Amino acid sequence: MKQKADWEPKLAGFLCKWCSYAGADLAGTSRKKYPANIRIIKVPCSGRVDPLFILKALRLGFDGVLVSGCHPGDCHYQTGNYRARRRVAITKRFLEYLGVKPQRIQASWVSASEAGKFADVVTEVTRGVKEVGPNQLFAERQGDGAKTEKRG
Amino acid sequence: MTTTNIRPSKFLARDNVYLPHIAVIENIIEETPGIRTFHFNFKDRKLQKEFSFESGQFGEYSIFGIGEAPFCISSSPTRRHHLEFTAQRVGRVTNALHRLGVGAEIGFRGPYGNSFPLDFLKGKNLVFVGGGIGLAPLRSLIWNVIDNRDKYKNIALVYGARTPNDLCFKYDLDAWGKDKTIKSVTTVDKGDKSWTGRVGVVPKILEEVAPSPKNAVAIVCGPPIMIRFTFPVLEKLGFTPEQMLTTLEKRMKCGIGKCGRCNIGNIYVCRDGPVFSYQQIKSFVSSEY
Amino acid sequence: MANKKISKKDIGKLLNQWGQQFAVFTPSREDGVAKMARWEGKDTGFLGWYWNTVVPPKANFLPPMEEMFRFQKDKEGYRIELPPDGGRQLIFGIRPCDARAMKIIDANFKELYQDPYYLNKRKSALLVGLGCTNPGESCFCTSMGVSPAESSDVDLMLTDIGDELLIEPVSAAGKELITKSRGLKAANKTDEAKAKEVKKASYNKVSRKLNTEGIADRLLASFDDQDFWEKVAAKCISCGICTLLCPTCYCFDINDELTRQQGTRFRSWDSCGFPVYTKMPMENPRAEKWKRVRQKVCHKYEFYPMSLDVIACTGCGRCIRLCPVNWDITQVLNSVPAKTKVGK
Amino acid sequence: MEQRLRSEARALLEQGKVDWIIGFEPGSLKFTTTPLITKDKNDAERLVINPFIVNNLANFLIGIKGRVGIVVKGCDSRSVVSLIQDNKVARENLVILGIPCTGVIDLSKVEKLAGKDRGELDDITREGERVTIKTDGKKKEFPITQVLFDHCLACEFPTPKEYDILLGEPSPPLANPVAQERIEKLRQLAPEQRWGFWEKELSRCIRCYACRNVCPACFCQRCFVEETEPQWVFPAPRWQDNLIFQITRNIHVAGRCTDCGECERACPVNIPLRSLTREMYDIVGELFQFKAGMDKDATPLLTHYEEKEAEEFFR
Repeated sequence: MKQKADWEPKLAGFLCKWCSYAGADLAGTSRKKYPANIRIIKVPCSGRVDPLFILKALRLGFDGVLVSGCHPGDCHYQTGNYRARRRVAITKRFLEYLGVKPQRIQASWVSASEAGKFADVVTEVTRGVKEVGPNQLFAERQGDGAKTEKRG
Repeated sequence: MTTTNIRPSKFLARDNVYLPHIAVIENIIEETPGIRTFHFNFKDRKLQKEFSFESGQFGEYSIFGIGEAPFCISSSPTRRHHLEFTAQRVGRVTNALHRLGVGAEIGFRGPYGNSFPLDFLKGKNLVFVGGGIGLAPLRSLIWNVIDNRDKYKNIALVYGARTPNDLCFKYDLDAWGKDKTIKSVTTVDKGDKSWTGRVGVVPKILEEVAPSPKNAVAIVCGPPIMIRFTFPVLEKLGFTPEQMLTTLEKRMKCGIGKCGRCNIGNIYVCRDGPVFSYQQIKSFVSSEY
Repeated sequence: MANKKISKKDIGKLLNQWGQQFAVFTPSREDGVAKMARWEGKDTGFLGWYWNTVVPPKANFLPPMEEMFRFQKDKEGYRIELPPDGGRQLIFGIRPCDARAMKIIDANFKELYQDPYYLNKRKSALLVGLGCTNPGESCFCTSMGVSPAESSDVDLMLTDIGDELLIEPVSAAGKELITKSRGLKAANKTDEAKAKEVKKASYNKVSRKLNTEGIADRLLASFDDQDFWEKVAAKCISCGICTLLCPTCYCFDINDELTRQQGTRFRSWDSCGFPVYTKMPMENPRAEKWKRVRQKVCHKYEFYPMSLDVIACTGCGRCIRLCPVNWDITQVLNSVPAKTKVGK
Repeated sequence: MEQRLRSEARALLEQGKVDWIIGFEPGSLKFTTTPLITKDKNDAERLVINPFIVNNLANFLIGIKGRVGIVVKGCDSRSVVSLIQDNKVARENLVILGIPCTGVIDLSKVEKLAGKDRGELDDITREGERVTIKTDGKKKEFPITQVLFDHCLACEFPTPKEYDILLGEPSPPLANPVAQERIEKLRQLAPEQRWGFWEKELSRCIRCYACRNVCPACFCQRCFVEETEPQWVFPAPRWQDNLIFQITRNIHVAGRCTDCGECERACPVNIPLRSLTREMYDIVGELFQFKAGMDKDATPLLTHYEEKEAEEFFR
């Protein structure tokens, strides 16, 4: 499958409503520039992000996934982000082993006041996903199975 | 098990028994917060005209992209302006169904299964016992009987739900309450401030109402727990197992006795039922009904 | 019609010939898993290793997942589109047990309503049987009225007589096929005698036995014997191996899928061993494992014969061989007590 | 060892110390054993210990009522410990009969060596580090490492971690690097090739769920694949959904999986599932120094955290 020149990646961003979501909001109101590639899904805590969310996003064709929560120690529910960290870590490592490119699964700590960091993160993640190209992971096989060059 | 009452549906789409006909929802009635009745007509006018069914039969309804689920046709074959079915919001398909509005298209296959044995009921006193949404199949038969009133003797109805808010078909209950030829009793498990009717579970109220078994047939439909407690009450009142009819609910997918899941012993509820006499149920190999 | 024969080294040529008219399937072993796969014109090695396929040939007629139709919505409303008809299949090397199994499930798909997906494939297909000369340890076909190297349920029956295969036409379609096939030699008396020997020897090799005498009655009598069924079910893990891979199990599920472009309705294999199989929103008549195990056993050996006059088992032995906990149907059925009905 | 097991099991039942014994008895096919779950003290005589005791019997602890005497190998004992960690069974309701394990024989490896189906073999005998395969009256000898399951070759803790009665002398770990070769090989591939590999393997899956049902770590009453609202995975065998099922299953059993290899053995279509489970086992070991089922008082992996860990995953 040939990549179109004007292709823009689509990212799913699971943002904690207590921090990163507010950070994104602030980035918007303070006119910080960041790529419009991210579709934001508000979650009550990064600990709410089930690895299935990440998989479902990839299955639906999102080119990358960002999970963003409060800095360690700042969780509104005390420990949600610590738990998220373990889950994200094993999910990311495991998917990389299966052949998902590391750029596709990203995580960050962004507080409500870090509008600049949010914009930087989205810019970085978008750039990374652009490098690895469109998500063809779950696309139907074209012809014989040997032609897998655009996957991963 | 008798299979005399079974005949295949005549209304196949393109000779493929699994293809649904397209139907349009024309009206939606909110029976209770979780139960709605849908009025529909086939998109194909010719089919709409020719379609026929009998009380007790069911259809497989498609919400395209979500799936199929079986519901009985809750309107009467004697009132053919449109067809009706009633569904409680309990799962994937019914959740999607409850999101649909008037004008939405659904799929319909059927009618499937056997039906209430009208010939057997003719000239008899009929005792309807219903609980919750279980009134839906009974309702088809009740209107059928009312529209052929002279062929049947006395009609009694004991209907109940958990609370006054859970009563379905209140408009029908009102109409039947006004009909002098019907003895209609409505009850709730738990009343509220405005409830002035009876309070108590259906089997208990049925025992109090104590319909006579003489030349009578009881037709029971409701949640399994109600059915299980109602049969013994009827037996106590003197009804024989042949005088008790019910319609069973099972998980069905194909609706035509192929996919296997509604199998009990050598019958498939979708194909050989859903209407059974208690006599038949007692002869089932399994008590898994 | 007289019998024919063909040299084993010419089988490839024969399959290529048939391949012009049919989609030919032969046993194939991919990563150690034998199944019927599309003949690709080369490998006839299966004649050497083939015991039986892990995935039964029912998969050619009732695929593990199959499109029923697709639908699209436009301003006129929903439009339903049927998938294109597949070509005619020729299944080469089907074992007599599996051929019988096809006949058994035909009954289900024909009864009352015709199942178009299954029957269209089935009616247009030819089955070329290959006698089993080396029945496995888990096979008990002879107890189920199947002979490992003889079959009346195929179109052609092949028997290994050394360097050659004897070809016996069984059905009219089979006769027609060999009339039209090139490169077949006429079989002589010696070949036929040899084949007879092979068939007899194969029959006698099947050592596992299942006592089917009065089996339906015994099951009926023990139906409510919960202790017995709980004991039988104790080690079952409720997986779907013995049902999904059973050549006579036909249960299926129906599900819709929606993508942005269109929707599709699929049907796929399902198993009465799964708790969700019968689960309704409010209750589940077979939530307990022993009830599901009982259903599986009784459906095959009691209910199916009650309605369709045939036991839904051909003794292929897959369920025994593949079971992760060695749950053995022959042991279970041989232990069903013959006592009077309890309770009810 | 077998005799001792029988007498211990009989005594436990006779003295009323347990209601159930879960062990192995001879199977109905050659070179097989089958789980024996019994209340009858006379059944104790049927118990066996041999190189074919494949099942992880911890799987049968879920849902059983009463006190249980359970026969475990090293890996199984860790599954039991893991179930205790998850409050699925109570330690005081168990009498653990530990087998110091020396590895279990993989019949598919034997078949490959012998060039014959298991049913056609006359005998398979193990003596120490050698195995003898007898067929057609001839004997062939091989080093035991050629016929043991991969997960046995990789085993670090063949002696049960937790037991009440140990039925022999502790056995040394095999930890044979051969067992990791296939995972190493996969790691060497480019991401696209790895994904292609799993696409191909999972295309065979028929969704029998034997991998899940045979797994003691998969104890959910209702599995996510059966959820319909929302429907996470399409309930039919298609490689995309099969793969999501396997990925999620592995995430769910992370920190519970003891590399017992039962999923791979149970798979009727030979999907190399252990190449998934073992990788996850190694990931949690590397990232969180966590090994499943080592200590019954430990907190389960995903309900625990350290303040400083895995920081490299977050920007």
